[in-house]
Amino acid sequence: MKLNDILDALFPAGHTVRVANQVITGVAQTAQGTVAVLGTTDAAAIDHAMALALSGYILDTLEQHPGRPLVFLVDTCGQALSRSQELLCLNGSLAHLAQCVDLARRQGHPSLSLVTANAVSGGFLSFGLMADRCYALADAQVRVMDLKAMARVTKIAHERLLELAISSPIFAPGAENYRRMGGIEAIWERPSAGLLEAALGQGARADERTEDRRIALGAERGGRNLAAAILQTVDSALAAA
Amino acid sequence: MEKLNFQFESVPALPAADPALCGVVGSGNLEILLNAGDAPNLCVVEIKTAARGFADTWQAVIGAFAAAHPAGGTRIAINDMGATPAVVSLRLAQALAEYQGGVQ
Amino acid sequence: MIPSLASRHSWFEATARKRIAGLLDPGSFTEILPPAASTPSPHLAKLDLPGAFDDGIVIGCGQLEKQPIFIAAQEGQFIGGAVGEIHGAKLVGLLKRAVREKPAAVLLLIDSGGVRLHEANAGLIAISEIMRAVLATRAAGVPVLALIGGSCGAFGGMGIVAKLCSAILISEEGRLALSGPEVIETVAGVEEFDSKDRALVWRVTGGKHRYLMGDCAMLVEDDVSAFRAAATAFLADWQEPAPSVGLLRATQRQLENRLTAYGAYRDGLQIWAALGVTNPESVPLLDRDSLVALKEGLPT
Amino acid sequence: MNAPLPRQWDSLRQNRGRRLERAASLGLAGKNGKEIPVDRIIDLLEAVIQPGDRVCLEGNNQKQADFLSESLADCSPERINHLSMVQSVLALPSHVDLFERGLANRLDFSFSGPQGARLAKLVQEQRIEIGAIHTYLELFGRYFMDLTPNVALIAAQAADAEGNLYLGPNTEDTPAIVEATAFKGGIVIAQVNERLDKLPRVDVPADWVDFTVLAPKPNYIEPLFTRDPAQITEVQVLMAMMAIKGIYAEYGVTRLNHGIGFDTAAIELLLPTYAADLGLKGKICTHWALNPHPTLIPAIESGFVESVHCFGSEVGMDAYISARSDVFFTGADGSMRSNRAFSQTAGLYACDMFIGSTLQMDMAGNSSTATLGRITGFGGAPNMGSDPHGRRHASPAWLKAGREAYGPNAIRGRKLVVQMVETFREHMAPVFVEELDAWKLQKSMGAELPPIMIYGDDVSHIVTEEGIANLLLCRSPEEREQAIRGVAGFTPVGMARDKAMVENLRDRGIIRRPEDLGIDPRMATRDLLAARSVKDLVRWSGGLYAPPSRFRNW
Repeated sequence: MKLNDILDALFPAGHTVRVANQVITGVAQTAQGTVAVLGTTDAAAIDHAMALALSGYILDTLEQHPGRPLVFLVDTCGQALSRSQELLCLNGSLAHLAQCVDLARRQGHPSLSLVTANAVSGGFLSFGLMADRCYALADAQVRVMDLKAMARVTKIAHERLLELAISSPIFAPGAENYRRMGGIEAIWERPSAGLLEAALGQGARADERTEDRRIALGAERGGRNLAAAILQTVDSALAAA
Repeated sequence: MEKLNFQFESVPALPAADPALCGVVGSGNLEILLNAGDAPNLCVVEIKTAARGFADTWQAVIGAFAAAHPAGGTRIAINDMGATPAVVSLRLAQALAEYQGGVQ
Repeated sequence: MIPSLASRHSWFEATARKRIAGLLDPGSFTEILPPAASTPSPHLAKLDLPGAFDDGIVIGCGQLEKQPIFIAAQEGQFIGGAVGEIHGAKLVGLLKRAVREKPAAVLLLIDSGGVRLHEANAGLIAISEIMRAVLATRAAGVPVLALIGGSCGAFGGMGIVAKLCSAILISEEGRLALSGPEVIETVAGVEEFDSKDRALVWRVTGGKHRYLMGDCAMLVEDDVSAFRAAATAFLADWQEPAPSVGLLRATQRQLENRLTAYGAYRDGLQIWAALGVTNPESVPLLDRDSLVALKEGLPT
Repeated sequence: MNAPLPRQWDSLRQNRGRRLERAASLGLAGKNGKEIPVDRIIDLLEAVIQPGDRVCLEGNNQKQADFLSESLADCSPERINHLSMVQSVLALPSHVDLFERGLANRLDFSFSGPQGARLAKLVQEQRIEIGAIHTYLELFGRYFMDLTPNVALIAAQAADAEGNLYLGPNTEDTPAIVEATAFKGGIVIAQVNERLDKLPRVDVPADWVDFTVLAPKPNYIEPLFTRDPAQITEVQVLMAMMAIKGIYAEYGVTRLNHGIGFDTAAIELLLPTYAADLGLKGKICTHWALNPHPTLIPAIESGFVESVHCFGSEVGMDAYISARSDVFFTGADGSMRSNRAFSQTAGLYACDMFIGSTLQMDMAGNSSTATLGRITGFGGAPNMGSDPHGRRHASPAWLKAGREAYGPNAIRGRKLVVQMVETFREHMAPVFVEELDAWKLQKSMGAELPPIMIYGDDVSHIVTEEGIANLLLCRSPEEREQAIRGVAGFTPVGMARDKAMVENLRDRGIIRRPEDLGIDPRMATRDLLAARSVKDLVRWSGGLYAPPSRFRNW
């Protein structure tokens, strides 16, 4: 699906968005008022410049439009793979971006992200998964690594991984697996203004925004059962510094 | 992975309050967790190992350990990533010594 | 023999448990979820792999120079210190507790390649949870320090987590980056990054480079007691700032300037020369003290 | 009766003259410094090498005449074929290419390393005929007997305008090769890394050299003797403690050679710590035939070591060696002079002990590094790991071993030949076996002998994590077998031991366990190592040691 079609479907009331170097920045109109729209497109491999463009736009919004909701559109194949990027500490720029999204939350900007096509590892971590809630379109690809590459790295046969992928959501690519594990709030059949407005409305509850509920959600949905119990045990363990 | 269970008769170890852990699960290494067991003359062992087909070797290595050391009244849990018998024997000795507070 | 060499206790070589034991005040550490109370990851068992009782991370409470401290140490020898479901949840749980109990600091002894592929989805989500939890802890006024100097360094998601901490203390042996050189080599070719050229790997990702560039606050000798001294010294001078747009603006400007100035370079040698180091080739062989002195003498 | 035809007594010289004329007719007279343009090297080789020639291609476990090897492999098989190669090592892909491309069909060598599998395949396809797998000294010896090269292709560091050669610290095999070739009508061609007006020293005089060519890049040198202390295990530390206390101290071993590997590296790194604590400084390990192992630096710096003569150099050690000229053999120019033939001779005759590792050992103590599907060979271990019956000078270690082996009235001593192995290698492959793979390999190679590295009757001691077996004290083949089984741990052959007999051997001190030596295995930690990383070695060297990039983590 083309970016403009997605934008038209999400924001029928209008949007002014600019795409430069695969980075989306702009605003759109919704029932809740003006929202900032930002993200990446065409399976961007996030590099320093992209991360800084996004974080700069977030900081502008924080300074100029207190409280304005942030809507992230996620289409990233991960991080840029190059020596010059690593030389300047790419993880640092991604961390800076994540920190800006986090600060927005603390300063009362509701945020949500929508995976429109691809969401992979570092790129996904730096903003998509930092939003209050993350949604994904039904045909979106969400993963850390494809199974063939995973087979190579883990030295487990590809066939065996394919077989296990059916019964276990724990490592196999797919938005639905992430939903069951609490990482993705919900899957949308298609981009829809109604779903977006409902999601933005939900985001108004402040307590839910500051509290990361994904572990509890993963347990409720039966996709991630161990983490919640661990969290509980750690919380109640008798230990004092 | 293969799961193995053994038990050996052994002279009772000095009972200890705390379990002891030795080693790390890494290539050619293993971790050994030594807990207090139920029967004072038995050393009960549960092994999970990445290397299949060495049950006889495990039995011999731990049997020799239980014969040479007071390891009765213990429960030993092992997670192994292909440690050689030399490493296994060394870790067992280290774990038992730590369990008994340095006494071998 | 050289006594200083005999008595060193290498951080690089030590296990997670030995690092904690040497870092905190003797006998002060209490482990949360100790091995005897834990079960190895069932996800690994499904893939026919033995797990570790602690799932490759030791967490708990203790004291550093009598100050109450929360601490977590990843075990690099166990599947590259990678983050799986249990591993991640232990770290998230510790950080959540820190928000409530407000110890003097949380120390993260990072030694990790990032997400554990065997439980990749859980690992990725867990890293995201750790990222938010680190920032929540800092927002609660509790400093979070990353200590990096293990054989796996801090890569992938844990590289991002490290950069979210209040500060990073790193040894020369430590590495900090996003993608591992092997991954870049596999995807982009050996000409882009020869992962077997270890001197190059360290010039791009190693502790000295990160320290010279200001990505890490302190460069520490590869020694457990040196890390202890560094963490103590850092915390004595540190007041955790409240998160603010002003701080992030300053970082934004700094990162943008840096990208403009050095974005085209491909080797630490080029950047060090541009930073004003007169003899960049000598940097990899300088000892820790000389390098710190060199940085202090650089034009700013 | 017809008078016999007059025999021509200088055919080699005349033949040599014709080869040089052929080269000259192509404009390859090698006038200035005997220099040949690099782009004419194939013309030169095709002019001076004849079908059926015996060609020595220099190369060993470190220095390689790699450019000449690649150039020879690029020659036309129509012009050059049926070559009989004599070379220490078959290590480079181009070495095997010679046979695959039909230039050569016979090989006499010492060992093959990484090309072992390709070599085995060629042998099975009968595309290569192996004369023999030699030890270094044997092969060098045959250069002067029946395997004298017609053409030698060698590697040198530098040539001057006259064609004199400087070989640098990695002198290695060159003197032996050049001497044999140049004085028996052969042709010597050298690839050089640089041309200098004035050489630091002359290692090969110009009139022993016919042609020099400036190689496009410096000849490859493998950092073969660099062992990262970070990879030494606790079990290796334990075995090193046993070796030091149970053998080095017991016999007062002062003159020795160490094989390559982490087992012996552990011993080197325990000298300044564990051995020093035992009061052994000055009493053991003073004189060595050894490559400059970086792991020996702490022992040298601690004053354990008086002298080291080297087979070759080691990458990154040159500045350190130059600065320690009391210890190493160095020229007036300051750089080291190595010489494999002389160091091997020292290892064979002048050492009291050899200690090394192996991949397999049988119940007679025969050991081999040959495994199925790979032809590897031996290098120098069999020379050093054998008891030379020609030795006549005495030393305390040699005499003590001789009395243990032959009784109190022995008329000769005995070299200590020690094999040090963990009972299992990685992936749980047992080192101790009923039958060596070498026997199967012999069949598949159609060889006359199995490739045994060290013969059992040369072995004096075996060290494993389970203990030390002193084979000198065994009085029958049965005792020997049980002594070996008695330290073979939990390998199948170890578990098949006769327990009563093993206990008897232990009572007699033939088998000694760690506790018999007063060693607690739990004390065997890496903390005992004088250096635990390559960086520690750099520190010990005062910054003089410059490890290759791949060994650095800084």
